[in-house]
Amino acid sequence: MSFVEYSDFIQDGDVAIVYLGHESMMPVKVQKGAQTQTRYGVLRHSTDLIGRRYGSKVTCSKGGWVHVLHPTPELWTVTLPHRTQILYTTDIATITMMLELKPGSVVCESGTGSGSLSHAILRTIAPTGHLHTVEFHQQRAEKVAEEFKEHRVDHLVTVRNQDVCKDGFGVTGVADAVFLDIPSPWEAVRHAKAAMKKHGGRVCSFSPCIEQVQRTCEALADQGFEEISTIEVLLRVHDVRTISLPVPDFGSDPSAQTEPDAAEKTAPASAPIQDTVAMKATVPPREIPGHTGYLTFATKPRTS
Amino acid sequence: MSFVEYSDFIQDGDVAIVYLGHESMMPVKVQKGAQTQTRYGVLRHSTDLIGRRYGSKVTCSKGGWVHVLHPTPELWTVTLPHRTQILYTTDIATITMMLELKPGSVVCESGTGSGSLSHAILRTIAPTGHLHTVEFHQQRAEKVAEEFKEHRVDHLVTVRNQDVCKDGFGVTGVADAVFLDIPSPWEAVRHAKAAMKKHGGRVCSFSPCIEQVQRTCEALADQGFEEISTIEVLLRVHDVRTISLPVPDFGSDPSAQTEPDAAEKTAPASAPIQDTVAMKATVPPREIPGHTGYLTFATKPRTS
Amino acid sequence: MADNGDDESQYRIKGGDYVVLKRGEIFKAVQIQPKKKVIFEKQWFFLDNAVGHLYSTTFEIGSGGVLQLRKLRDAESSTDAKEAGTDNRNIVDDGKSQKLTRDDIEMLKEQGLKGQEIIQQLIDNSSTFRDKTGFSQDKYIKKKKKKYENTVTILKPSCRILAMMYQGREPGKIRHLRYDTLAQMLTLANIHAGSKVLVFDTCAGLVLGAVMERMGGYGSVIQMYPRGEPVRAGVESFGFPAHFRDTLHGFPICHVNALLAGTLDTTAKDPSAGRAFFFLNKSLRNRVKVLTSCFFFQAQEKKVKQEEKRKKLAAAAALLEGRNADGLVIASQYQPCPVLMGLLKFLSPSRPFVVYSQHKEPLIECYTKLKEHGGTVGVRLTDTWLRHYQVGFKL
Amino acid sequence: MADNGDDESQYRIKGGDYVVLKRGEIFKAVQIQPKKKVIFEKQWFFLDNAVGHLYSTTFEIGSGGVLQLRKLRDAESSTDAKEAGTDNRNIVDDGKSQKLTRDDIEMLKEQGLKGQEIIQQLIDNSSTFRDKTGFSQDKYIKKKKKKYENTVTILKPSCRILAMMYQGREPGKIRHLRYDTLAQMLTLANIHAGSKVLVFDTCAGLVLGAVMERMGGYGSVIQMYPRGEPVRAGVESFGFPAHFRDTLHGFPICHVNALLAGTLDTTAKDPSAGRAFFFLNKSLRNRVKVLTSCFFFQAQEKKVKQEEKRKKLAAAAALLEGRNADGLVIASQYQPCPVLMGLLKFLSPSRPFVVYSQHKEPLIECYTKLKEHGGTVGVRLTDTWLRHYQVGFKL
Repeated sequence: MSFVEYSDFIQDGDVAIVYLGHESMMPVKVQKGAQTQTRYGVLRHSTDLIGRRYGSKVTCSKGGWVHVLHPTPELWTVTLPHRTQILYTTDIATITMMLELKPGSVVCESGTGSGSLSHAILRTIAPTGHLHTVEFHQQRAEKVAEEFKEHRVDHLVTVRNQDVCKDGFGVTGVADAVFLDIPSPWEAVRHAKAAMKKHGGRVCSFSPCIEQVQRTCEALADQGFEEISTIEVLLRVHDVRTISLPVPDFGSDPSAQTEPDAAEKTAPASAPIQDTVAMKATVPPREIPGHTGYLTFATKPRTS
Repeated sequence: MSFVEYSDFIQDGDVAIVYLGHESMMPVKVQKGAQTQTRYGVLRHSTDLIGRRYGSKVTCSKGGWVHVLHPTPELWTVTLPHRTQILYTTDIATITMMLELKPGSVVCESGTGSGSLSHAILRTIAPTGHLHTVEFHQQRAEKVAEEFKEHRVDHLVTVRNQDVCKDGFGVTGVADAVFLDIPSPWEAVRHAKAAMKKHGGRVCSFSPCIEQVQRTCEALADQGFEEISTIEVLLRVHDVRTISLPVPDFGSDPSAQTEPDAAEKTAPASAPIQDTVAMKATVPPREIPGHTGYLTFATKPRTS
Repeated sequence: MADNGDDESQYRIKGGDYVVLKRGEIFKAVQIQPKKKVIFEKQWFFLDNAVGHLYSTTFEIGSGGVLQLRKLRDAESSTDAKEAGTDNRNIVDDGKSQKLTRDDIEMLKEQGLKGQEIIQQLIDNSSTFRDKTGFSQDKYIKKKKKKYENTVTILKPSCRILAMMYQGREPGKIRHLRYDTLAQMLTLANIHAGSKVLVFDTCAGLVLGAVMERMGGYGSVIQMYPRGEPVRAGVESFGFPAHFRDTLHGFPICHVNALLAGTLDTTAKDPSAGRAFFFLNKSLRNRVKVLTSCFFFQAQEKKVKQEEKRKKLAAAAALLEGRNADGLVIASQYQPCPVLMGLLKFLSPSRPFVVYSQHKEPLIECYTKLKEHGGTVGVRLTDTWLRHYQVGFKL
Repeated sequence: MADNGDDESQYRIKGGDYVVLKRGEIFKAVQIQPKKKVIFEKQWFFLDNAVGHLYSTTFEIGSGGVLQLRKLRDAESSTDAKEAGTDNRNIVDDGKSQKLTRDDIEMLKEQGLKGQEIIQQLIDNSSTFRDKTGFSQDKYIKKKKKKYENTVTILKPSCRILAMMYQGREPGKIRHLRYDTLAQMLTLANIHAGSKVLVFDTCAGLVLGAVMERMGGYGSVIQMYPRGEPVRAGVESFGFPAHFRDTLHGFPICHVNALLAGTLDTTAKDPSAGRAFFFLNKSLRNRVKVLTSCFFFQAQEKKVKQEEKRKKLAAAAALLEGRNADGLVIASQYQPCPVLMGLLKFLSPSRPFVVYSQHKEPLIECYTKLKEHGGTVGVRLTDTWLRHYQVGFKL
């Protein structure tokens, strides 16, 4: 297992995703002899996990069963331990395409946060790209570096613990793309520019408030970035259900000629039968999906 | 006919809406002896319109037919002559509810523009409310006053041709609600406050750009307005169609045992028949519905 | 047109008024009743002290659930001038930054400290607050405020407020009808004073109330209701003046076919037996007596009320008989297609109608049927998308 | 890791390159061919002069359709310092404010004036421009610019650009797949280098190309295609290096059942007759000869090509036989349920798949079937909502 390469079988040292049920998953570090407690009982790693195929249905001690899934950046995003607000897959997918990431891309990112986006970037730029990620919070930088190792993607990433607004990304003229998720992205725009290739590239800044977006757009324009564009992407999940709709009873229709007996049968007068029709429908999200942030994209043109 | 009261029959002097087809309508001033040219031929007012019931299907000279509808503010919004950008029904409906308009409300509005919102306000505040509408463009102010007369709502409205930012609404302490659709709403906020009842009321400002919204929000907060909230409402029209989906052909299934004759019938080998399934579906709007503007609402608290 | 005479009485809270309690974004509709304990946001209090005050006044909940006028101060700026860090880099989220324990906080509450004061205590005892950025500080205060503040604002009800209240508190009761959708419906149905509007509302009566508000007591509203009694809880909450009631009529839809056939007998003693009566009348005359006498026993004690009901039904039937309604609004969990096709017959030509369903799929069916059936123009299936924007946070 | 050696050659436009033309928000994919007339936005020109220049260069279209390097100047600020009115109150829209007639403008064009110069002429001859507000002036310039400017920028193709191009130019060809949706699909299917991905794409090959871009020439992509030849126009436009082709395989879905049954004969001379052959082989042996000889005549002249095709089919079949694909992406106008159920069999356990349809209704069917069928977890029906924000307009 690695976050950039599939394996068929679970091995000692892997990180596996235990799927307990709809929207209920947990990551498990697979270790010989170890045990993991789930709501369906204990999972014994040596017997229940190691050597089995990813995707297997595994019976826990209490008789309940779980599925053990191969990790992906997307499963990691929904199961990772939060140390900060994180980016979710809807935004990540958009960022990946709009930054034109692909195998071989060199990317700079700050802040690393809980590493949700970092894993997705690494998946896309492997096996020949590199991620330079800058996190000013020391504890977080150390933790995420440890996770990169466990997920076997550490050869693709350099974690720096510094202040991107003051110290930049620690590299110059190498990046195809830069991503900013910091409180004052406008202070890092010149560093983003410096980190990028002479030929140019793409930059993205994520901010929850429109005021941050405005200052960032100004800084981007000042630094000569082009095609500055701000978007927001919201996800709607449609829950598929069988709905049951009562049918109105307008009373019997006197214009419809019926035999006395037939009428007696179809309308027993005292307790009208409540008819319903069933159909498949999607239940729209109860709330309009929540705002996460605005994504501002821009292109760095060629500089001499 | 009036824009605030239904009639059953078309009369001389009415404004009727001629419905030619889906999203194709035109307003017609009904006049004895007059004629209106449509793509289906001529409509003779005296014989084809006057005295007939609203909703009638009328045959034009070329043999095509149209429906003649009673005017409503909503039909007016989609047929009125544009002299400016106008507000559409989605925003108008939201404004009407969020300003808490109802019969008897006194409302101030600026600019009047082409009168799209004004008609909807008048419909809702009749028969006992009043609209004070301020338009700085003289030609427009005159034109809209003329239309109010034709639509028999002029007793409910006062049109003023002045600069709302400089001269205000021309009334003090009377309004339950104020609506602003001007380039610099923040300059009119103090006038809005002055026009409103001592007890308080609701205000709305419409602006296409977020920068305008910010300055307006600042001005509203400075003037002591409360519950300041900015929203945007977008309409999606779902086109209902019968769609036809081709069914994939994976080749015959050798595991399914068939008689030679039956096989020959169902699969004539050379030209595989393309099977399709049909179902009712809605075609989502091709483009994400367009941004019209942001609606900023606020409450004026009691002032002494 | 001027605010002459300053008739303040309409703005004052009176005993018996239907009002809406508000805290932050939370609303609750209640009636002002003497010594009636009200529970709102896990706190209980009495509304007696609110009587005589102006609507939109904010009160603090004192000990013993007594409302007191909130001291005038700007709630937003009351927390002492903040000292803010430039970023959150040094903040380690170890759960140890707050020195006050839960027990400490409970003690402060028992000492009678107000929400505002408790929040200040929390700030003073937070080891990280000063290091947080201004943005994080604001977020912190807002969060704590929500938890510890004990104020309540009393509002005059309106369609806007009640629609937002239902959406937040009991969306299931109003079939998940959002307020932006309700706004569209009222406008697209051209609801206005002086018209005759049919309403089929199983959304707690919210839609019915909204229609009545827009009609301002002019014209007539006929609630077409399925089985049993019409649902009108939502209408109560609007606190309409008494005369609005005269414009509201009810008609049980199980009589619709009889009415259309001209065989509805509103002289029947018990209109709720109308359907059975009519039906049996035609085809099972020998069973009629049994059934009507059966109904009769129940009806004895309610004779006066029944007579009133009969009159009301007759009045509603008279309004419907002309089949000349000006508007039709349907909002329910019922299959929309038959409801619409059944009630459309009562609408005048060239009049708008609007049908709401929580689900798109049954409306596709409805749309298709309308197109097949003919006789309507401008039919559209739409939804709206409402976005809130947080604007004005200064960096 | 550093940008060593400054290998500029990869950034230079070469003859034969697939490129994307851009003006404003309009894109068009073309190949650079000598003396080939290209039509873009109602103008024709030749791309020959672009060869050797760097990608992302903007050219002006000169007389005779010759591209010239645009003089360096800031396009945005090039219109003379504007004098703006404070509002539009004095502007009467009588259609008489522009003194230049259409003929005048045509004459200016013939005199060889550039777009920028024509716009300046229009401004100079507008009686109302100076009275317009800054906002209105900007709008005016933008509108005129769109109409009269004759520049074109040449871009290196990418998934982002091609997805936006198709969405704008030919949405029907890509089954109205929006770029934000494509972005979700590529991520949710965990497309990455080194994996084996099945693609069922009747969206002009755009999805196939996007998958290939994300795989960077590592691993294998098997295009599962219905009847006839696979659609790959979109793939061409990506202008992938030649070795990417080695990772792309095609397999006609009409062979799927045979493959699953182990009866697919890839040694047949003509694989496009494979289905008929196999089928008849089992049940109608007497007709086989007629049919195969019929195919044979056609096949004669294409013998070499057919042999190549046969080998390719065999290679694709070999990849599929293990039923161990790492990803499955379906994007087509076909009924998604049978396509998915048919191709799901080739996926390894614990691997993601994604199905796109323009319509929600067929996906409801698909979702329901998957739930009934079992064997999948985490199935969700979603769509995304993309909003653009105009930010940064200074008041």
